Amino acid sequence: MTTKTRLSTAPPRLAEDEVVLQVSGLDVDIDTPKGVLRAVNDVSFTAYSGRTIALLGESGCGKSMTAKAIAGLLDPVAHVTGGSVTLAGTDLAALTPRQRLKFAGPELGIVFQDALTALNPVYTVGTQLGEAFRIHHGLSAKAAKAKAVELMGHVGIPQPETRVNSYPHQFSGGMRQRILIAMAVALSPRLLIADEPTTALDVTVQAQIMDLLRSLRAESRMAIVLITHDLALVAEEADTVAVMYAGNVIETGPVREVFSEPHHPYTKGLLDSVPVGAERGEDLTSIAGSPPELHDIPTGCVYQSRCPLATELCRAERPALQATGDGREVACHFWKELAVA
Amino acid sequence: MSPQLPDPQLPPGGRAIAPPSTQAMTLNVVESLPDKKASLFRLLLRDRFATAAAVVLVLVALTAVFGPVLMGDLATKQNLSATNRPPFSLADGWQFVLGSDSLGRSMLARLVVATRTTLSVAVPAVLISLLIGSLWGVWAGYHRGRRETISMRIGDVIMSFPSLLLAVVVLYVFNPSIANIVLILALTRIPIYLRTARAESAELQSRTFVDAARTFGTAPNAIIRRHVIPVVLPTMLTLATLEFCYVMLAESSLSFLGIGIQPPDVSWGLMVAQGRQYLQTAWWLSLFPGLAIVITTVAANMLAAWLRIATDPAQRWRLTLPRKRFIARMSPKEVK
Amino acid sequence: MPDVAEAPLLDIRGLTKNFHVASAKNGNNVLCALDKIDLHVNRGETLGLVGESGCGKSTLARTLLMLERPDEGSFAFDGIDPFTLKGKALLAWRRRVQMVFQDPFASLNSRMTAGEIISEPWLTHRDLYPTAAARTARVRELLMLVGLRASDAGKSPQEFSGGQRQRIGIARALALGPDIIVLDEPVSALDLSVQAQVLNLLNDLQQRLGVAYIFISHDLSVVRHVADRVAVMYLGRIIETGTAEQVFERPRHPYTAALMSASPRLDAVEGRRERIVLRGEMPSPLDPPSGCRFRTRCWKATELCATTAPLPSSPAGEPDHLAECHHPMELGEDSGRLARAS
Amino acid sequence: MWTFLRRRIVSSAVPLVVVVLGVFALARLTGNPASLYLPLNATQQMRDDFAARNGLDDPLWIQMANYIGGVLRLDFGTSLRTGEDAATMALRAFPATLQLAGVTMLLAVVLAVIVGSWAALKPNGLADRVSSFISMAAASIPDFWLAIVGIFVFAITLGWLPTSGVASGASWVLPIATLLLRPFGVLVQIVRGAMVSSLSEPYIKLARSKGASETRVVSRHALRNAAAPALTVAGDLAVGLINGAVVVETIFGWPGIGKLMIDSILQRDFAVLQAAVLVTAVSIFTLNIVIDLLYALLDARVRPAGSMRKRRVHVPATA
Amino acid sequence: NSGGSTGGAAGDTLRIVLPQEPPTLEPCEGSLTATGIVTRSNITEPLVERNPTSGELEALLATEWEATGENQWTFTLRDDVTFSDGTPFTAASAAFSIDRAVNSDLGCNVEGYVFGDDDLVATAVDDTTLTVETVRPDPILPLRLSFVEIVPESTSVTEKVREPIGTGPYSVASWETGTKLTLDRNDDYWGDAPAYASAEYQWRTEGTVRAAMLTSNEVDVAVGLGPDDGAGELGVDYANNETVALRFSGDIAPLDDIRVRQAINYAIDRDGILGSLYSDGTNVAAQLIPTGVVGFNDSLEPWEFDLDAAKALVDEARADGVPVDTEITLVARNSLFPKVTEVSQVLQEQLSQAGLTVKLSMVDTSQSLQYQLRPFVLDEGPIALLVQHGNQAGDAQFTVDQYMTTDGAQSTFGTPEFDTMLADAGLKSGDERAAAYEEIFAYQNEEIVQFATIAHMVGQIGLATTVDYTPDAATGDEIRLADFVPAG
Ligand SMILES: Nc1ncnc2c1ncn2[C@@H]1O[C@H](COP(=O)(O)OP(=O)(O)OP(=O)(O)O)[C@@H](O)[C@H]1O
Ligand SMILES: Nc1ncnc2c1ncn2[C@@H]1O[C@H](COP(=O)(O)OP(=O)(O)OP(=O)(O)O)[C@@H](O)[C@H]1O
Ligand SMILES: [Mg+2]
Ligand SMILES: [Mg+2]
Ligand code: NI
Repeated sequence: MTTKTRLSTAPPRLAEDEVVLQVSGLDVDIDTPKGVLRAVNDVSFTAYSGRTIALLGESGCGKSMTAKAIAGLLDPVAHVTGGSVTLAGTDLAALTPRQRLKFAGPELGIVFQDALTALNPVYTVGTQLGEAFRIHHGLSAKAAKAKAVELMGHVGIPQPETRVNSYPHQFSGGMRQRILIAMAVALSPRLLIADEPTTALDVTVQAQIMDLLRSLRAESRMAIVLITHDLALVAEEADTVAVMYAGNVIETGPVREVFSEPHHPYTKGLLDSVPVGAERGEDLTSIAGSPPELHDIPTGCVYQSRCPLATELCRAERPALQATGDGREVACHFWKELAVA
Repeated sequence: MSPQLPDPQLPPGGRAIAPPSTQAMTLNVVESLPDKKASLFRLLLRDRFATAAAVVLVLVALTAVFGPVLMGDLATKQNLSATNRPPFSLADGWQFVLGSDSLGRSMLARLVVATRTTLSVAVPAVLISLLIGSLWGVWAGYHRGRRETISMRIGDVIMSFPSLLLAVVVLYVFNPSIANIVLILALTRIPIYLRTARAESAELQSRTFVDAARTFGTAPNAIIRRHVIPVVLPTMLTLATLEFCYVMLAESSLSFLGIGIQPPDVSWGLMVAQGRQYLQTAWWLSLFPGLAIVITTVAANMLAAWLRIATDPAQRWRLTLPRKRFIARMSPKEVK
Repeated sequence: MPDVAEAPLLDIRGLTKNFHVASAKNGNNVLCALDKIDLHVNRGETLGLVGESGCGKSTLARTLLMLERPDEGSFAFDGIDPFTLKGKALLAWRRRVQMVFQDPFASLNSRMTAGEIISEPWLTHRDLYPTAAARTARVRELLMLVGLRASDAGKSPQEFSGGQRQRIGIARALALGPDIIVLDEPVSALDLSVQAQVLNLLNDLQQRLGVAYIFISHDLSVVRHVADRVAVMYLGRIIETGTAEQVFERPRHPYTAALMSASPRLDAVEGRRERIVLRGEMPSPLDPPSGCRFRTRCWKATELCATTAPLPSSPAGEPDHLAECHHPMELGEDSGRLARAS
Repeated sequence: MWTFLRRRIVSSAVPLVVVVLGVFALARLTGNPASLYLPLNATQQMRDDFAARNGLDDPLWIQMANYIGGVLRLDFGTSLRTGEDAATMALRAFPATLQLAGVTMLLAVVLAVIVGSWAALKPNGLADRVSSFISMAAASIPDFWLAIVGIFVFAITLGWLPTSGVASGASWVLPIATLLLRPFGVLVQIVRGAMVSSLSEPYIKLARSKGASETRVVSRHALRNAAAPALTVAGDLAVGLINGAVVVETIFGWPGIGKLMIDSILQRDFAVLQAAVLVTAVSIFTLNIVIDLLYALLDARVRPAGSMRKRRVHVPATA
Repeated sequence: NSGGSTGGAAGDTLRIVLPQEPPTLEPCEGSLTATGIVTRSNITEPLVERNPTSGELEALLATEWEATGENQWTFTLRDDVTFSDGTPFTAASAAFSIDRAVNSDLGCNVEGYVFGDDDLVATAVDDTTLTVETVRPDPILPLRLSFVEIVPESTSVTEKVREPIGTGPYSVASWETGTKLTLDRNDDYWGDAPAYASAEYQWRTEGTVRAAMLTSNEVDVAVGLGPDDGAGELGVDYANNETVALRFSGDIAPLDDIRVRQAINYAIDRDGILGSLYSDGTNVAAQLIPTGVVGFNDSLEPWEFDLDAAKALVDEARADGVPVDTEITLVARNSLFPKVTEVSQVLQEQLSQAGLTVKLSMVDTSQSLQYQLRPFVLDEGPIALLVQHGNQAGDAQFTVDQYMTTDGAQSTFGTPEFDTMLADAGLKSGDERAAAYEEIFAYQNEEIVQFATIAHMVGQIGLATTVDYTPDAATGDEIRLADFVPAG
């Protein structure tokens, strides 16, 4: 058994920042034909109002699973088996389904990873955008549509008055993605979870969307959990970062510090893989090997099979997250050695 | 915990693409084949309802194959002094445990013998229309365009054709043999499969993985075989079980109108049709064959439903969970 | 660098592809997804193709694979127009040109295992690996090449994450040993480390076997890294081509410049930088602007742009650096020298 | 939309002609009606006269040409049996069938949607198993048996309903209940299957993320997407009712077109049969077109002009 | 227990359910059961009428009739009769009606069934006197004319009429095709006014449903019930003139051998069939006509059930080279009479036990006519056709002309001697006539054996307790509304 640890030291923040989301020791299991997998293991992090926390990690490491677990929208095969999620002081696990409905929207907005197919094909985007207002504010269809027009304007869709009556298939991928973001922020939630909100978009549109999120965050002091593969985006947008590996958080801390001086060998490997600077034809640095299969996670450190520093200790004992100062934490036995290396 | 295979390491440079040894892998694949079938069977055993359904169907099939031999001529042996004996009495011997009919024949023996007739009408009829309709529909949907339009209109024609007329014509011009009844039922049900298969196939042919197959130069027929049919098949099978039920009922309606299976042949449908006159005096004459139809249909449908899930990799998980937990899991409202 | 004197492997001339769709507001129902594309790819080189979403990149890729029939124009692969091929010759051609599809979720048949997916091309090209054992062995190799496990051969696609699926697609494209692979966003779903592995693999194959790539991506830093030459598309047209260095260092079309500046940078932690944020949405391809297609979003647009479509032109000394613009960017103008090492 | 409609109607014309001519030719295969209508010891002369009077002595293709010519002049021939105008008879019988089929399908759809959605909420759950079992059992009971049992139970034993006839509203109950079972059973399976798929689509999750209640998720988001396959199958079932409510019409003395058709088949009353088939075929083609239009109404994606039915047919996934 | 029924009208409306809707009410189709049961003696009337019980002819529209020449009959008609449309009934209308039914091109069913191929000459001598001349002497012409319903001269001669005008006690009030037919009392009727002001007909194909309608008090009369239909106490049995028999295609081997035909007769367990399938009134038949018909032979005994004799005969025939193993097709028409399927199956089984190969074929009406009527189907091998014959006229000639002459419409073979016997008998009258026909039936059983007669059937009519009516032999074909009176 590993011990569950909390983020003991909060990252540096402004006085008015308050904790919006507190995830502690979250475990998510998946039922599969081969048995039960632990997709998310003992994950803890905190999101503050007006700040962005980025979740980073190899594909398949459980980022989306964490996000869905927080939103309470896991697939039927997956289920939360441990830990707690506290949103604005309320333990979400303690809520009845009915109470929980009240949270979805006004408190918590989420942009799904498979966003491009997530719009209901048979309703106009206006109807879908207005739905949140109808549900939570009891607006009339007409008023909700007016709100929808306003929102579409916010996310930069031209001629929103006419486009509200269009169906999702009549929009380009980028526009659909923006509509989904608009939907997630419609009620100015306290927390926005954005799972790869811009993967499908080219950089110019991506820039527009990030601008939008930034202004929303500033206006309504929203907390953002940003999930992405794009280190550059993290660097530009996030305040803190949590790096995940095979279902575990292995390093957290302020973006600038983590990126400039990673404490975990995986983080370091990830940063080294950035294709910047390598000349054409030259090989990029990558981390050798592949992550462990989820049904076959070794005892000890999850990263041991790929870690250049791995020793017997790593095989025997899984390192817990430990504070390394300045609001940073890392789960590695040899983070000090890494800094030296 | 399974022993971990040696990781194929891609060195940082990625240069060493030397193919690793292949022995271990070959073994692995050979192993996994029988595994697949065995696991399907094991999956079946895990689902109590599906297992029960399978058992019922196997019993029905066995009855159809061996029953008539076992019963000898008991099913046609009339005894005018022992007509309409009520069921559940052993006073007249085991043959009459389900009672006797209006000509004093053993209900049990007749039910058993009717199983074969019924199945030899329903099964070929369903199979023929399934085969023709699905292949035709898949072909039309894959190629689209004119071939599709013409096929659909032909389907419309068959559908709006009064099948009774067809029945009367065929049975009149030829004769009401089992083969002809099969022919009519098969012919008139083709459009159902045609329409369904076409719709699915038309949608599938625009999928990216079909495009991918095209880029290898795969011939349309091979694509249909490899990519379209496996996806369409479970749907068609489910449809076929609904149709199985329909065909049995249609056969009994033909009997009701006097143009179905002809005595002394006997089918469940015919038994229900003829027993209806005795509903007030001898309810068992029509109730037992009716029950046989219902039970067979329900079992076939349950098994098809199960098969549909079991062969769909995206759904299979539903079958692999322990039941109690599974039900708890299904709640969409679930939070934790 | 490839031998310039040699005839290009792929030569696209005036390729046009229209889609017929439900009528738009102006009654036009012809969507011009590709508008007279001229482009070439040399042997063993990588052509990067970038552009806004919906500008026609995938359509171009699909047309090159003969999944769409062009309305006008033609392309020659090794001097042959594949649309004239039939039977054996067509099969042989198919073997030489392969594609990795953009959507890793849709391009794999969920009812097949990874192994079956990768070995599927050999069912058509039976001569390649005639025995089951040979196929199995090769599947293993390919899986390991793209950084998956040999044991993954028996899994079905939904047991993989998005990135892993993308790699199965790449392994499948490699199965026939093609001369050119069209890669449609092959790494967008991958994390950096895996992305690096895949890019290295592609690079390595190119080095050893001389495979050419058309590499479609919106991640400019990746394109910068892999491409020899880059083509920038906007609304169905190639608006700028040139070597990677020319396009990235000295973009001439304002759109290219905006693209470069919008790309996020790892060094941004140091502080926000200026960037050109384009206003407005991409115009509808059903109703493209007159004259220069970019003029509705261009900060340099003039009367001229609205009336006359610009012709490709190249600056002195860089004859291959073509751009379609009346007012090309000058050197030193704020284009943000992007995607370069800090 | 109008182009689509026009094209569909035009493309239905040829099949319609094929149906009618097919019926025409097939009917004549069933033998000469003369002996049914002539005295028992009719002479050859009388038979010839009969054939000449009813145009049965020409070669088949001339008979067909004459018939088509007649149809174009709105002359559908005269019934051998009753001496009435065939078209009048068909048109008189059709509304009865249409009402019966209409009410039955409406009820079947509504009930199936309720039960099917309910079952789909927890696939493999108890409700699902039970409803699946019941609906399949319902769909596999022979209708004539059910009809007679229904009469015994509800008309004779309980005395709640009239046995048959069209006298009052109450006499609708038994025929409809009898006809209802199969469409209901099949549709439950279809709706449930489509709802299970629909409920696992990403847009359901999106709706939940907006705080939509379970009712809203099911009724607004899942159901509308599940409607297309249900519509397809409902169409097929309705076709079955229009063409084949024979048994129920026979038992309950419902003066519908199914009964008319079977009577005219058995009585070799060709003109009436042809007129009846023409009426049902036209209504079936119309039904198919209406269904196509409904698709477009339900789902904007299939709205493009001229496109054929695009949606997939989901056939049930039960477990 | 009267849910949904129109109970309130029960007092003055007689509600009847028939097995099928009359296709038309055309009077000249009166010999079709479906039509005649409504039309005859209700809407229209003939000149004379046969009393089904006594067999005597009774006056109706004609008061007197006599043979006034070798080939001529003269009728004296009533002068106080008007049609329901107000036109008076005269000899001219009678002549018109005879002409219309017998001589026209309408193809009326009575034409062939009742009258041979020869035309009649009907002449109105004055308003109340009618003469009818035949080509050949016809001793039973008045009986034949009892099938001709009288219609006014305004009736079309080129088309059949659906709703006729007649002189009967009722006239058509409304006909909702497919649903119900209502007749109203004809207030100008010349005879006694019937008890019910109106009659309402409905029709249901299923016997069980008809019985159910009766028991649930939706109708007062249910026609054509079977023994198991469930009418219970309300079902009244009556001998209905119908005789069931097997008719052999005696011109096709092996049925062309009399021993085989006799063997079949021996093989049938008539008592067993009737005992297990039918109610008590049904009688084993020894001839094609039931008692009460002129020519019925009292002394004929039914064939014994003697399987050994049957087998012996078959073996004997086989020994003589008769192909007794040829498959014989037993053809039966669906719903010819109640439990026809059961009877057919029993017959098939019993014939097989005699050592014959028998296939059963159930066919629809149109198909069965191919087997039943000349020209017969030739290429289907030996055929044993299950027929039901009802002699509505009460004279054996109607039976034998059809079923026994060499070229009779429903007869497969005969012999020249037999034909002569038949022709002679037809010319006789009175007791001589009866004796001649009795002889004929005995002869057929001994020398011809075209038939294996099985049973004289009983019909069942369901009567509500509120209705008083005594069915007679004609009830299956003709239900006289005037005979119904409210019970008690
Ligand atoms: N239905 C499932 N059955 C089995 N395993 C699953 C299922 N869904 C997800 N997983 C596994 O759960 C793990 C976590 O998945 P998740 O989607 O959270 O990854 P991710 O970090 O979002 O990856 P990516 O960046 O590729 O989106 C993956 O390894 C995946 O294989
Ligand atoms: N089958 C089709 N029918 C109609 N229009 C189409 C079709 N396929 C593509 N288009 C249109 O053609 C244009 C180009 O599409 P394409 O998929 O090539 O874009 P892309 O450059 O690949 O975009 P992305 O980066 O989002 O993948 C788009 O406007 C698209 O809507
Ligand atoms: Mg993810
Ligand atoms: Mg694309
Ligand atoms: Ni633990």
